[in-house]
Amino acid sequence: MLYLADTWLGDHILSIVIFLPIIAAAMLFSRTAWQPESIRRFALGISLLTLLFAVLALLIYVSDRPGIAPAEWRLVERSDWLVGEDDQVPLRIQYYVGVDGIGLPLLLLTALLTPLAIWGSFSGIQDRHREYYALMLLLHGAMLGVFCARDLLLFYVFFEFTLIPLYFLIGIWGGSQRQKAADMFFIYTLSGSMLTFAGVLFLGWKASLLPIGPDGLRVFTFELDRLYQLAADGHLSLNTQWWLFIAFFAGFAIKVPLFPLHTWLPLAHTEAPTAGSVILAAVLLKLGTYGFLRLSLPMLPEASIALAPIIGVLAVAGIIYGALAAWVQRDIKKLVAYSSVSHLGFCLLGMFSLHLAGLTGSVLYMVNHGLSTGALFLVVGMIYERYHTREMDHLGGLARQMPIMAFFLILFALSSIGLPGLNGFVSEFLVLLGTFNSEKFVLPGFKGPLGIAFAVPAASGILLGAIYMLYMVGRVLFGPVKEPGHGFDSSTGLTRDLTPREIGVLTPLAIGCILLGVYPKPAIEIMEPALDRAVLARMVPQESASLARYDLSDKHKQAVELDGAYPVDSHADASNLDAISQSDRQHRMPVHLQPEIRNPSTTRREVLR
Amino acid sequence: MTTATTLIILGAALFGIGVVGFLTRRNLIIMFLCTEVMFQGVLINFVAMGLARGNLQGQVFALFVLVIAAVEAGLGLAIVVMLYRRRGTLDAESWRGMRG
Amino acid sequence: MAILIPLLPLAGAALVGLIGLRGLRARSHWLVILPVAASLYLAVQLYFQVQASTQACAHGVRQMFESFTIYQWMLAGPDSWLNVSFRVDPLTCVMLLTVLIVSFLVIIYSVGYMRDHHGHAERGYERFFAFLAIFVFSMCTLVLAGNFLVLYVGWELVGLSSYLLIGFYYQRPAAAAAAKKAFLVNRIGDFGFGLGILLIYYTFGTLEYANVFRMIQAGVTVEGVPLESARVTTIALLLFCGAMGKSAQLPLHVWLPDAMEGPTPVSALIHAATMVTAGVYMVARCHIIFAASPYAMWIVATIGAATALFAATIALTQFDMKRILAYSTLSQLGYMFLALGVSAFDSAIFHLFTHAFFKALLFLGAGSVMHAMAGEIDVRRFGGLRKSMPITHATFLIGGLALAGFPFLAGFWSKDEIIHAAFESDMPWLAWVAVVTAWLTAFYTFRMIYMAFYGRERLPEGVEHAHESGAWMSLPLVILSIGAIGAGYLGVTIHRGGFAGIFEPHGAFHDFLSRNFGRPEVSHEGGGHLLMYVSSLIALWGIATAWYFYRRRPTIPMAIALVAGPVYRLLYHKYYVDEVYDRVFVRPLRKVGEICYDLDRYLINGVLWLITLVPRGIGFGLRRWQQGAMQGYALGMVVGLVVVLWWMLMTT
Amino acid sequence: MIPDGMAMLHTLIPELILTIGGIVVLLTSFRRARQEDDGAWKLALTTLLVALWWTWRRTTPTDEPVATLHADSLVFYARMVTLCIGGLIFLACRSVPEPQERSEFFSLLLFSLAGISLVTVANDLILLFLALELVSVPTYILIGLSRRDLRAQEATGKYFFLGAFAAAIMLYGFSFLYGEAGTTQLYPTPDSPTSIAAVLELPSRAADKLVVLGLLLSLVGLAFKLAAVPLHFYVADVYQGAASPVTGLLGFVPKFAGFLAIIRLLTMTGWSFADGLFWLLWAMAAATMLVGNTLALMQQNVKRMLAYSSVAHSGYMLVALLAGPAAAGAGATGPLSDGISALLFYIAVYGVMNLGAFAALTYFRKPGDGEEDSAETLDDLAGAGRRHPWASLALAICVLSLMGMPPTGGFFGKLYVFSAALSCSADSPRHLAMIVLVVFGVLNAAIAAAYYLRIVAACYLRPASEVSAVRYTSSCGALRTCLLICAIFVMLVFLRPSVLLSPSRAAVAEMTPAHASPANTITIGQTKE
Repeated sequence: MLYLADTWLGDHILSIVIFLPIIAAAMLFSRTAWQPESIRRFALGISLLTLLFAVLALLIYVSDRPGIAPAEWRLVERSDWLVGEDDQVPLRIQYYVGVDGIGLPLLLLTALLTPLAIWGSFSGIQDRHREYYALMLLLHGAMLGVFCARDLLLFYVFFEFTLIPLYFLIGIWGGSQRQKAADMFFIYTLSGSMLTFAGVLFLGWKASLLPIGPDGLRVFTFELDRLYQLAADGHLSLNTQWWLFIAFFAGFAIKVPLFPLHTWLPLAHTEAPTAGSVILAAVLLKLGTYGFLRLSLPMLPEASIALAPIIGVLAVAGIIYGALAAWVQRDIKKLVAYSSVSHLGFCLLGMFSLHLAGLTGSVLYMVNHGLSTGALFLVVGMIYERYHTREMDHLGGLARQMPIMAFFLILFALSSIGLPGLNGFVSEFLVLLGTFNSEKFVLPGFKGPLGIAFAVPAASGILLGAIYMLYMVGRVLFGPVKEPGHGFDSSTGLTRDLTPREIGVLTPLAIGCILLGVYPKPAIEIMEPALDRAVLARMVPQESASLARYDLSDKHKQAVELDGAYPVDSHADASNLDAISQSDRQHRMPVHLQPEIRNPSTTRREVLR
Repeated sequence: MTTATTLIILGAALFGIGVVGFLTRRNLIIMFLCTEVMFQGVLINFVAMGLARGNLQGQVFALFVLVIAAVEAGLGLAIVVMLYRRRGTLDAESWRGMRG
Repeated sequence: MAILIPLLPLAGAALVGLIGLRGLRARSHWLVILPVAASLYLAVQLYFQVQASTQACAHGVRQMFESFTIYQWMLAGPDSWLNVSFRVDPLTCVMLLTVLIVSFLVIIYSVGYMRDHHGHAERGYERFFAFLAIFVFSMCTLVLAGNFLVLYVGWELVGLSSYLLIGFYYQRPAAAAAAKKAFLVNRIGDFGFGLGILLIYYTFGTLEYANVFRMIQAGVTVEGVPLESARVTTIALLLFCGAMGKSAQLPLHVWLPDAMEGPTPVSALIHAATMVTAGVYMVARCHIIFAASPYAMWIVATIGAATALFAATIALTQFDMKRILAYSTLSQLGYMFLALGVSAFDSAIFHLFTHAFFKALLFLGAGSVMHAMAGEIDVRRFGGLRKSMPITHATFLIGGLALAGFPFLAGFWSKDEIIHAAFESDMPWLAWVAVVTAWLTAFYTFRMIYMAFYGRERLPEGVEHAHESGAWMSLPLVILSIGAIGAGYLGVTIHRGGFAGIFEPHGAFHDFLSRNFGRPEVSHEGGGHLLMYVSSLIALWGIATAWYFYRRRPTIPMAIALVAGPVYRLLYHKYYVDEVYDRVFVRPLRKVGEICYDLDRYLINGVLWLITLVPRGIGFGLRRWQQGAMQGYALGMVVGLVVVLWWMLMTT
Repeated sequence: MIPDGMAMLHTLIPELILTIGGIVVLLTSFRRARQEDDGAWKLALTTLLVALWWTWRRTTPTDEPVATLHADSLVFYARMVTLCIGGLIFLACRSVPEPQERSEFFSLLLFSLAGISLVTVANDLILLFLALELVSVPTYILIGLSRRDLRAQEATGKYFFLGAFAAAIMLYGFSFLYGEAGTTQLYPTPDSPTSIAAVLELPSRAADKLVVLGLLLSLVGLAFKLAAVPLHFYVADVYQGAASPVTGLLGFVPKFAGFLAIIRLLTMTGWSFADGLFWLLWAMAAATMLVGNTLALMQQNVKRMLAYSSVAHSGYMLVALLAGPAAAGAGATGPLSDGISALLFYIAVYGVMNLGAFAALTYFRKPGDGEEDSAETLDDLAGAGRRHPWASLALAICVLSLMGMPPTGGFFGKLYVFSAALSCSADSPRHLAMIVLVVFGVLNAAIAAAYYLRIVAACYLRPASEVSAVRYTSSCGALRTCLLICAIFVMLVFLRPSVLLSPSRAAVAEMTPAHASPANTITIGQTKE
């Protein structure tokens, strides 16, 4: 893989990942003569190819050249998009992509889920195949682009563009109220993101006022790293940050969706076709959380910290509110949709705890929610294709009719309610841990904005989540068999229980759920440096100790890793604290005692270069 | 009061009369004539200004305006004829087919 | 080696899931029996190792029972990982052995039980065994856990197994509802438990048992600040919330009786012998935390005692054999918490150990009866089975005697210890509660036995004749009854000499556990022996009363029920707790959910609608200017012009 | 000094080509036109291409002093954009006029386009006025020629009467400007330093009520051309009445001319607006955006909707205008801070996307009264996406571009306009006002999305019904080419914004916040007093 990294492929892998689906979509749209069968195969093939390249990107990422700090952007590719020659301030809007530990997991999630969503729609979509699969691929490319963008404008372009394909997906292939849902989705989210647009422009202009480099060159650019530096160098007053935060909040909070801006979501989910719901829940909502994480936090640190309690309150309210509202739904899909509101509350809570565990949990939550909720929507879609209803009143005892489906539904429901051993637990626990400990342990000299008061009500989500999920599982799977009058529909070649294709769609998700639940360490190890350096380090007013940690000698690092065992005798003399593990002491050690802290100024420059 | 001032006031009056006439009369021809009156008011204003400034550019401008007014008169009358043929009336209120 | 103990059953479950569904269906039990047997073997090996090191330790070798990390799991902070770690010490060993022995026997029993009279496997046979294997895995994880996080994992996973197994007959609405209830009530407890764990991390910066306990003993927090007692009490009470849920203590006891909707082997294994004792195990495991907070101890003891009495009174009036046993389980768990609350941790574990045998035995016996009665379990519908089911009768009787505290059987020793410890503590009134409960226990146990096994033979409709169960079922009964008789002797020291001095209520069992709990300075002087006599008498008195009521004068219970009508109804309806919960918690909460949804639809969407109304309203208003009249437009233009000019001339 | 007539004519060659070509085309109408004969169209288009070629060569000698004409880069930009979009208009309009009226129609179109170029060239009020009339008079007739039905005639009547009314207002303003300055020359030249700009430079005179009155009346009169509040009332009726391709033309030609004229006039004030003027323009911009969007929100007729949206787009462009040229605000020297350049960028993109939308409407035919007609209401478009995927795609691209969504040129238009507004007058108290205006603008863009989306929804989300227009399509190849070019251009501007950004920046490179530098404005033979 190291070899690959230096080839043409290594240099352009992200562009391939982003544009392969987009170009394929254009090709597909123009193939008017193709039969549905070949269209499906083409779309699936392209999305799988994209997945292949994404995995390749992962492999190159993890084996990237030595000497690059673990938090740096990698697989970087840049070229000029719009360059204006100007005497004083050159304009530079770039096509600038790259991934770091935050974007990569989400990139992979997107690359994994879209093929499954496409594969899963083989039987559900019986109309206008060409347009459908072309739009799916288009959406695919745009979503991948968001997670790769290193230029704020590029980010925004992809972010905004995702609205268009999804609008059509909901509006054309949706349920009975599809047009209303599509309109509401589009206008609601657009209204928010237009304000974000204003914020983006303002930041770009602010950056252009700022001389960079020794020669005092000013560049009008939306490059993220430059924009991060604005706040770091104190060019954004708290007041300005506030307003910018609100502008970003408008776009991202609606997308997330954060209570009370969530009402578009249940409608959009209910009306969207299965694949649309899957993509919406699994990836598109993450654009909002990713936006907060990538833009709001590091660019507007002071405002983020100042406003975090408000976000925390809204997130907690969303957790409880979403769960309670989910409980009273009759439509399974709506129930799952409200559960998303609840889950995404956790995600934001962890993020704004500004505790490393909370942040890690938050990013993991994005991935996990994508897997389990995406899968739940797929399962619901499979039920719907058979019975043409999602009303729990009309269904019951399906475990008898569809044991394999029941297995998957229970598995994903359990994953969703955070059963240990499945993925949901890890992220939920980390989020709660981070929130709980937000006030302490973040970094020396820095206290997180949340705390116990937020964690305790949020933890009730554990209980409430179980209530509505088990309620749904009980209604649908258990009890005497109850089917709608017309029985199950086999006209599209479906069997009573899941077909091998459908099992094939769900199995990767199930494996993902279990793997990330049992052994999330590789994922965490990819995320952690990025979260620490790209987000946390920028939040801290002074030089962060965490920057220094990466300079620990390998030997020392090994020691830290190996100290998992606690050779402690519970009967030994209680006052003897020596046996407490080294890592605990490490943890509590004041910054200035930690070994080999770099000169702060050089560190800062390197991070922000 | 100088001549120029008088003329300016006259121009303004003519302009005002044209505006009021345009707003109040419903006959298309009279409305059109009112725009002509407005043009004449402007024209007089140009002449008055030229007088005040002591150069001829105002008068030159006035001549151009006259020409344009003539062009508009031709065009306007053609349009009025067209409209009259269609509706058989010169009432401006009869042309309210599109609204909202 | 310890890792394999949970993993083997898990592998068995996975195998059943993968290949059991095809072909192997009726023989899929082997895929579970063999791994569990192997795990049992490993557990025994482990026991010997621990035993050896305990002795080594006793001889001054500083070799420890340590947690060992299996892998790093989650990132809790910069460079600090939460690990998956196990810990093997005497307490673990006791629990492991208890769990695995009972599991092993119950699984064997299930092979016979989960078949119809023709020996054909029931529907879902392989599923049942897979779930059992998952349970064994979860329970082993729970007891082997080396830190609170893994404990929580096991804790939740046993909850899941319980959910799956209670809901095994998912087509019965009652079973599905009971499964859901069990899981949710447990989650209420877990909510507290989870918060407790978070608070532990918050306070101590670690979740490893050893570090936490050490810091508590040292009285410092992770910042090096002295630990406040309020903090410890909070932690202890939050943890105890989890225990209340899992071990069905007041007021979270409601799920356990309903859980009897599951197959009887499940009730025996999970809801009597093992899973429900996890709470006891956890409090014992965290005894250092609890011991640091007298207030928490007081709560634990009080709730234990209250549950013991409360459940026993309900058991008096029930007719469903499994429910009677379920309330009895509640009651016995109450005893255990009582013991924990008065610092008799080893006694609690001892009672847990003996209780596992005789209660599993009773449940399996009830299952045997149920199997013979074609699923009928109401003791009013049958009776006099003594003749037709001799093995079941004999073993059930042994179990009943052990439960009732009949002298020299397992329950006698352990219960006696608890009562003794309670008398010794500073809350002796708890002991009186325990004594009363002991009497009630003997009474309702024999009420059930007399109704089911004695008297004229009665059979429910549709059952031609009662028949004894097959070898798969009988063998575990016999083995368990041996345990029910003999398990108690592990906890007593037998002296040669006069009767009064023969039995010393502190034996090998306690010695073994002393590595965990230390040696209590409880005196076992005369008071202890006196108590033995008293409690023997009480047990006999209870049995005799039952005999008198249900054998000699069967009209008396009726009369009492009539006389004490309201009280009887209160007991019969289990103090109306379910109803109260439904009215006080469930329905209001659901109402709140509906309000939330309505808020969504009407308030939030209404506000949005109002917002969209703004541009539409403006547009509507502006349309009045667009009437199509040329002169109207001209007027508009002039008005606009005048406004502009006026404003301009005003401002300049 | 003797005016060098030849040099003056040299400067005006593109306009001359257009007008002479127009006259020639007009003369061909004396030949009896046959049904299939569209020699007039070909001849007119050839004329246009020749003018384009000439402009592209950029042969105007700027070193020689000529007449009261501008020859700066803005002229070049205006000509190029006019001629390019004019070419697209020609493509769209090919089948619009009756066969016997083709010569008149296309020659008038050429005159109108020539008028736009002349507006920028003019350095004299008289010439400016004549140029503006040259733009508008042909458009009055074009509407009438485009269709035979009642609505077209009504539109002609309204447009003409109100246009004359507005022209009188504007002219009245001109007369005050002349009166105060004593000259009709706009900018000073080396030979004749007296100019209106020079007068406005004097603080004492700039505050003079009559000067302000003149400026205001001129601006308000020009607002009619922009379709800006408060002179926007006619827009929907006129747009609805004209045939769709002509409506597309109306969205661009008068607007462009109006904005060019306003740029020339406001440059005289030096872009350092007095408070009153600033707030006036501010309020005009805000009101124009709001009125256009909210009225469009109420429409079911796509043409009326697009008409009101045209008002709204004028509002966005007014925001850019308010931002002014790059150096207008202190510290605002960023590359995207140039309001005028943003305006020029925006209007070019707007012209194309608007024309594309109307071309798509023309493409879908429905049976009208007597003859078939282009699609007009939302119902007419129902199901178009399914029947005609490519045309609908082009329509969708244009509409999304109007909405300002990526990946279209409209996105960059909004980007440029709003960033210019944000970055102007950074340190002055007006900065906050500009930020508020931008926020107001983006909120308006969200409102706009609601109605634009209805067009897209009608095409794609609704099934074809009996009343849909989608059963027939226009057979005009030129129209299809126009549609194709519009859609591709809109996408191209997104992918390579510099194709338009660089010219629009170059167009204002010579514009300084003070007064046009003498080097660029060449005048000779100014009549001495």
